[in-house]
Amino acid sequence: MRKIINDPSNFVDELIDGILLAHPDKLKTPGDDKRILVRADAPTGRVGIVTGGGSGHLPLFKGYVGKGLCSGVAIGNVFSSPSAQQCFEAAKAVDGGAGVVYLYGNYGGDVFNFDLATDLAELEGIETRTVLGRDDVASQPKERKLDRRGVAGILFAFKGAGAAAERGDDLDAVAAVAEDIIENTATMGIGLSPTILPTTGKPSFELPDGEMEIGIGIHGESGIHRGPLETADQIVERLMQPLVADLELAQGDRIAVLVNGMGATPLEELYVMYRHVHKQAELLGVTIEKSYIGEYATSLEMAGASLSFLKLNDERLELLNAPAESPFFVEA
Amino acid sequence: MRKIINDPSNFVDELIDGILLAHPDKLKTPGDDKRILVRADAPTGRVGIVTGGGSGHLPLFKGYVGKGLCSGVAIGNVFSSPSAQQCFEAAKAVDGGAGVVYLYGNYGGDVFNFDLATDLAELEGIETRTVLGRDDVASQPKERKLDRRGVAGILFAFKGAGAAAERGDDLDAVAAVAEDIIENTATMGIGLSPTILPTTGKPSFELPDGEMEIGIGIHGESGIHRGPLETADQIVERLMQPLVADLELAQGDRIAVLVNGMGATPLEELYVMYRHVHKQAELLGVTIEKSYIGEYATSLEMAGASLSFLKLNDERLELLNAPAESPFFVEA
Amino acid sequence: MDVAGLNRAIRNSMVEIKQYADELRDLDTALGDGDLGITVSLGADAIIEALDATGDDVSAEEIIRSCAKAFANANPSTMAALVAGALLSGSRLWATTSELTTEDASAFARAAGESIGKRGKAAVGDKTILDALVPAGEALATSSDVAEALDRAIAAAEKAVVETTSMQSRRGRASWLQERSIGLQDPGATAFLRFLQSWKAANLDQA
Amino acid sequence: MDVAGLNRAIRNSMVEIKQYADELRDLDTALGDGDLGITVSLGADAIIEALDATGDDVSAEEIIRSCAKAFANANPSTMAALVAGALLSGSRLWATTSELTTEDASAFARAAGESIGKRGKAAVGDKTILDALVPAGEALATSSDVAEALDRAIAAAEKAVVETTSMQSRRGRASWLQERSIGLQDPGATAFLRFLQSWKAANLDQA
Ligand SMILES: Nc1ncnc2c1ncn2[C@@H]1O[C@H](COP(=O)(O)OP(=O)(O)O)[C@@H](O)[C@H]1O
Ligand SMILES: Nc1ncnc2c1ncn2[C@@H]1O[C@H](COP(=O)(O)OP(=O)(O)O)[C@@H](O)[C@H]1O
Ligand SMILES: [Mg+2]
Ligand SMILES: [Mg+2]
Ligand SMILES: [Mg+2]
Ligand SMILES: [Mg+2]
Repeated sequence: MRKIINDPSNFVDELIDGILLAHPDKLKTPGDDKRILVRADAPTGRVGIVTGGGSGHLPLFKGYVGKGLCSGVAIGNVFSSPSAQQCFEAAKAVDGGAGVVYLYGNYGGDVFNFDLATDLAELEGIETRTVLGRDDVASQPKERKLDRRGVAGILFAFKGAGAAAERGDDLDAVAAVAEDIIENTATMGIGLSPTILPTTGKPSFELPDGEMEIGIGIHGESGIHRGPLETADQIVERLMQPLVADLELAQGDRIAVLVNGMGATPLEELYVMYRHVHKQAELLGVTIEKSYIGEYATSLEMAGASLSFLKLNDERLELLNAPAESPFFVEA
Repeated sequence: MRKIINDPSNFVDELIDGILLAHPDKLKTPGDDKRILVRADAPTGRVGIVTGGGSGHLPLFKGYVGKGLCSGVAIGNVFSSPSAQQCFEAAKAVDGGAGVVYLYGNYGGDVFNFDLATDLAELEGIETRTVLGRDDVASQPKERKLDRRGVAGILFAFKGAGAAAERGDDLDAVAAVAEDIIENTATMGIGLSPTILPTTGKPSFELPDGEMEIGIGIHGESGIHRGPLETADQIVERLMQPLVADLELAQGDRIAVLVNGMGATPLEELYVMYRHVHKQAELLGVTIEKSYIGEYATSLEMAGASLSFLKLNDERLELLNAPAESPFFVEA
Repeated sequence: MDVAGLNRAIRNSMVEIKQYADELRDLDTALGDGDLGITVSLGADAIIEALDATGDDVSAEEIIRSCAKAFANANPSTMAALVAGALLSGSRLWATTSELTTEDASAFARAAGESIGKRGKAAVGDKTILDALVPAGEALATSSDVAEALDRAIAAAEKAVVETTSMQSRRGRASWLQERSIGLQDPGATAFLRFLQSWKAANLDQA
Repeated sequence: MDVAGLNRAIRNSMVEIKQYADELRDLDTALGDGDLGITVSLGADAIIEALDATGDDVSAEEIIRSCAKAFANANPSTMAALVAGALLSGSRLWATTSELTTEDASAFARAAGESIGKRGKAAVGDKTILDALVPAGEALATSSDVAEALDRAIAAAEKAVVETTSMQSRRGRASWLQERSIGLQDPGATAFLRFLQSWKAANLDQA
């Protein structure tokens, strides 16, 4: 196992320690449980946004807690849900009376625990709404859209909902922004090497050199099929086609693009991909108004990439362009 | 070869295309040769800073062209120098009359080509100064300090010299800032897996699982020795000790820290490392005034990390904290 | 079985079930994210610890509630949340029972299955833990002899687990594999079978 | 050898030397960054292209200058810069020479070595290309018969290359390996030996 770690069972606690030691001006832990991080200035009085999920995806989820982004995060073990209690505590710490949107990826473990947390929050008089990231088009066909898993595209929702909360939108409005963005986001990914859980030391799948997994998730899940490794341009076309179909993109449409590295893929390769995305969009008459290229939602040391599109309108673009700042994400 | 690329011989040109397509508001190419990128607003009238070197290190070097950073970059093939002509053209494009500092890593190929470029610049009446990054303490003992190679620590010099140029310092003053920062910077790295050149498809070294290379460079160079993989805390102590010795850090000193991932190492692991750096610094009575944790100078898909320290004084800290903005680096 | 016996029997089974962690990890790696081995082994440890703290002078309901809480928090995940909810549902039936029969066990399983079905929006045939739990629970009621009832439940679960292999996953992470899930054995159903087998192996003397 | 012959001979050698690219890559991987194979193969292609464009009605000096420029820009690197500078230094000696002798070749090598030594701040014994170039250049002057002079140069370079293995690298990337560089053969010195051998193999008919 080629990892720079200590005892694997302390991995998550130690990395949170590192984050708190490095960014004491931006993040804090509201109580004794370090698995809950919130903005240093929480509660702000505005609508709170709480996200959460397993560890191993940095900068997702912990990295999107900050001004113009989420207000807090509940942190599970690597690829495991936080507990209901932790999800609830996070909401409690960020609620300043305006209520809290739970915004996280559609995974059974997370859903069951966050749902329990909404009950706990209700008991304490904290109003909550829940919006689920479910952007991965490979995970379910369009008829079962609501069952799709959430992957990198949730970044758009963090950014948009965070901006909406920052400008003072109320609870229902912030939830509606998140829902609107997720509804218009589509993602698909490929894997070139597996991920390795620190606790087990085992690769999530075996992939011979020269092959790729198509339609992978961000937890080392296998894809929907496997094929020979293609060129960057072929891969881009393979990923783009279902996104264009799903969002029904047509000439004149505007989009935001996220070319996301899964952890081990060089930034250089992501820019080679972006080049072709740009050219293909041009061919379709679709304008890229905003692009994010880099590691935004990873799967530890997995090699691979995902491509996300958000169909834009003026409102969505304005929210994406609003300022934001966390230790891991800055929109100046 | 697990890479998302097209024809390997087009790799660098395609990734530059991607950068230009993604960031037309921030970067431009001054002439026909795309291997030269400069700030979109160049020349600014202030002292120019031109860096350069091989590709494969993103965000180094191309990523540090922007406000409060370098003004331009000459771009070589993967791990290869740009040509003298390109180094010269970059200086010409950014010079607004105040002269240009060439600031790059101490590598034979780069030095020979940039030196030739200074001659060409002189012929055109452009005044230049040269400052070499040479922060890697593993590469030479202290007696041969000037022969050390430059690695991730050059980030501090980009940031400081860029801030000095932005505030209007003259050519000698900007060069002096860069030199002063480099003189007070020390770096050391370890590798957990090799890098693979796209053109040859060969790993730079073979490293059995469970071993690590100590004292590696950022071009897949082997380290000065090899040993069994240690825990994160042991690795941190192993990297820190020579930095502390080299900079003669003592109780009461202040430092900036850069925990840099080599490409494939998860951000989580870098934070686990930072945690221990922070604790060890505390034990020494050394205060960390600023920290950078992430991928700042990579070696394609190499796994591993480097640790850099910059010994601070008020001036250096002020320059580090000055605003900066490139598509790859933001100091808000 | 009395309450002290229940406490001991659970604890013994939890020690036993940890040996299947690697198998469950591998099954969940193929069909999901590979954490089921951890969920089960950390969950088992947490239950043992919780039972150590609980003591014997409590009701069967309270014992099961401690187990539910411990399992839910040890490694929160789908299985952890579903099993915890299922245990809580079942526990209510045992609030006043002091001598547990195979009938009680079967009723518990039925309540547990309903809870999982509701929370997980799942039914038998979706290729989940339910596929093993439901027929095994029914088998428990077919004999009042504990050993015989358990053997029948194990047989029913074993058959069901084998059958999951040819099915397509309809719920949870595995469902994202779509057609590719066919041919792989369901980890959750397997975990339930291993639990029954662990109970038998660990408690032979009491059976 | 006349200028047309020189043009042809260089071109033939460049075709020949590319077969050593993998060997040079591997040597440079062990001691440096592995790009020497690329420098040599791209450089050889660039020289061939440049010579195609140059034609025969120019001086030997101009031919060498075209080679220098082409090699410098093909894959800029230490070897590219040092060899280009060396070629430019040597070329000056051939400005008015129309029939090249082994004496001329030896003088060229001497000038080339001085250029590399100056630019690279290197001397014989530092485990660089100089370790092969200097003795081979001296050997060239020991016979006026081209074939014999070349054989002696090759023998001298071969011996020197073998000797680099036990030395510690004092210059360039390899020097960063410090003691660990001992036991590895110098790629640059090897490249020079392969150049001489390519010259011989490709130009046997003219020799
Ligand atoms: N919605 C559901 N309803 C019932 N059982 C489910 C559901 N989703 C998953 N399961 C069961 O849970 C098992 C996986 O558990 P676990 O590894 O904890 O899931 P995850 O890692 O996705 O959180 C599956 O094999 C299946 O038996
Ligand atoms: N300063 C120097 N002076 C002379 N020769 C050198 C020097 N540095 C390196 N060399 C030679 O160059 C060879 C490496 O060339 P190359 O691979 O192009 O270097 P790099 O990749 O470091 O730019 C070495 O094997 C050595 O023979
Ligand atoms: Mg899981
Ligand atoms: Mg090189
Ligand atoms: Mg699982
Ligand atoms: Mg080299």
